[in-house]
Amino acid sequence: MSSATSAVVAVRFFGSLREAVGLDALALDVEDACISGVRARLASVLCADALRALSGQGVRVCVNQTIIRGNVELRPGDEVAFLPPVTGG
Amino acid sequence: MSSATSAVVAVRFFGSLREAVGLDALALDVEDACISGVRARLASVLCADALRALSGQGVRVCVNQTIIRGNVELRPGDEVAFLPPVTGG
Amino acid sequence: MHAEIRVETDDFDVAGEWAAMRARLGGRAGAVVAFAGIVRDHAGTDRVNGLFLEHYPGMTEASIEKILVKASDRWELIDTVVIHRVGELRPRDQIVLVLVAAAHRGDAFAACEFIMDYLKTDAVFWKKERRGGEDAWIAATGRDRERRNGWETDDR
Amino acid sequence: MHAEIRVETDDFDVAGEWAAMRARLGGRAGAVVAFAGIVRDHAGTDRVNGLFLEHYPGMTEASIEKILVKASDRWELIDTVVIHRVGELRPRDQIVLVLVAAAHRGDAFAACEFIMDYLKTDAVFWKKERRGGEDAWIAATGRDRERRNGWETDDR
Repeated sequence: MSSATSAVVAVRFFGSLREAVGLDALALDVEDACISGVRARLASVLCADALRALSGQGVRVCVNQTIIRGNVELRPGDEVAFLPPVTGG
Repeated sequence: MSSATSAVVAVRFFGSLREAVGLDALALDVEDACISGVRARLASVLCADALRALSGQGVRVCVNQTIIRGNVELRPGDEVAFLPPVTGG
Repeated sequence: MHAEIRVETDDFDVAGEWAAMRARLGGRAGAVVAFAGIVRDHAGTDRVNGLFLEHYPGMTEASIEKILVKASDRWELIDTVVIHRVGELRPRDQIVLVLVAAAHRGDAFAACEFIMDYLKTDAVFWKKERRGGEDAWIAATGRDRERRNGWETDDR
Repeated sequence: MHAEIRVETDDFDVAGEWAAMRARLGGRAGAVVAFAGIVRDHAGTDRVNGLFLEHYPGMTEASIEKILVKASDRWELIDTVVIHRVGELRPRDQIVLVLVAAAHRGDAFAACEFIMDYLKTDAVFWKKERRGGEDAWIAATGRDRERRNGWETDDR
């Protein structure tokens, strides 16, 4: 599957990011099925403060519960999550 | 009270010493009311093996539950105990 | 090794968990160590009114499992249970339970403390503290990080 | 600090002791650590059929109290309970319970392990082990002494 393909992915936000975004999950139809595509799509729906929070220091991106670095391709049904630094238990 | 006074004291034996002596406690009328007097009196009633055990390495003598060193005077009703090295819990 | 991980909203029953572990143990186990964390009513001089704990179902359990694998690579363990609560918690509530059984007490103590130290830094939880009227998302403390990092160089 | 010491023939109830301690704790306590020692069915490769533990009523409790005083001089403790069984014990029987509550987990873990290490060497007990058909009075092990002596120079 090429990164130019569109896909519907689940996007989730946790902790302070969930509060900043005001949502805990949304289904997003991304034209460019990759992390950059998700960020671009989020830029069209979220406010500036929320976007700043998602790019904040220590924020990690997971695909299907695995932390990834940089841009990766996504498939339909993938779950993308934005995690602020964990507090621990 | 002088050490030449007689006294009835309780003598107790624990662990391997209790087994070596074959008794856990006895009331002993000692003429010379001190630890040496107790040992002398025990020598008249216990077998050689038991006496050897009471003088064995690491054996401690307590008076009224306090470990003592050397000879000390005793008063009527004092409790003298012979303790083998403790095992811990 | 039996290893059990649960992340739940409800309070846990230490007695029940302890009894269940004991029932699983054979004659090899010589030591059981249990740790329960309780929400304190103060953090330093600030009064704490409550906590809110959030987790990522699946990923949180996986992050705890990694900790248990690390512990069982390092010590001879027979049985481990980790129960962590999430949601709204108030002072005096139980928040976490770690149970470890081993043949020898040194292994059980070290593993239980290790698991707690890693839970405090590496487990996927987000914690919001309510101090007075203020709510704030908090971070793992420097002291927690030091404790965790101590294990990386320490061969106790 | 609440400190409780019991030397008893009967088995103890961990759940009951745990609940009683929790009921005593106020909002300062953040950590409870429990250690239970269990009689193992083997010592090295030898099968152990049982233990006989003897104590000196009064002196034994005093020797344990000294250990608790040492621990509470060293760490900030809120509550400590030590229950030690004596008499005939068989493999899988519980033999000792140490419960420690503190504001911080580091204190609770260290104190609980310290108390156990000192119980193993300094508490006034004599232990006879039944291995196979043989009964033998045993001594504190070199390893136990090393663990205890580690605390004398260690400032964990």
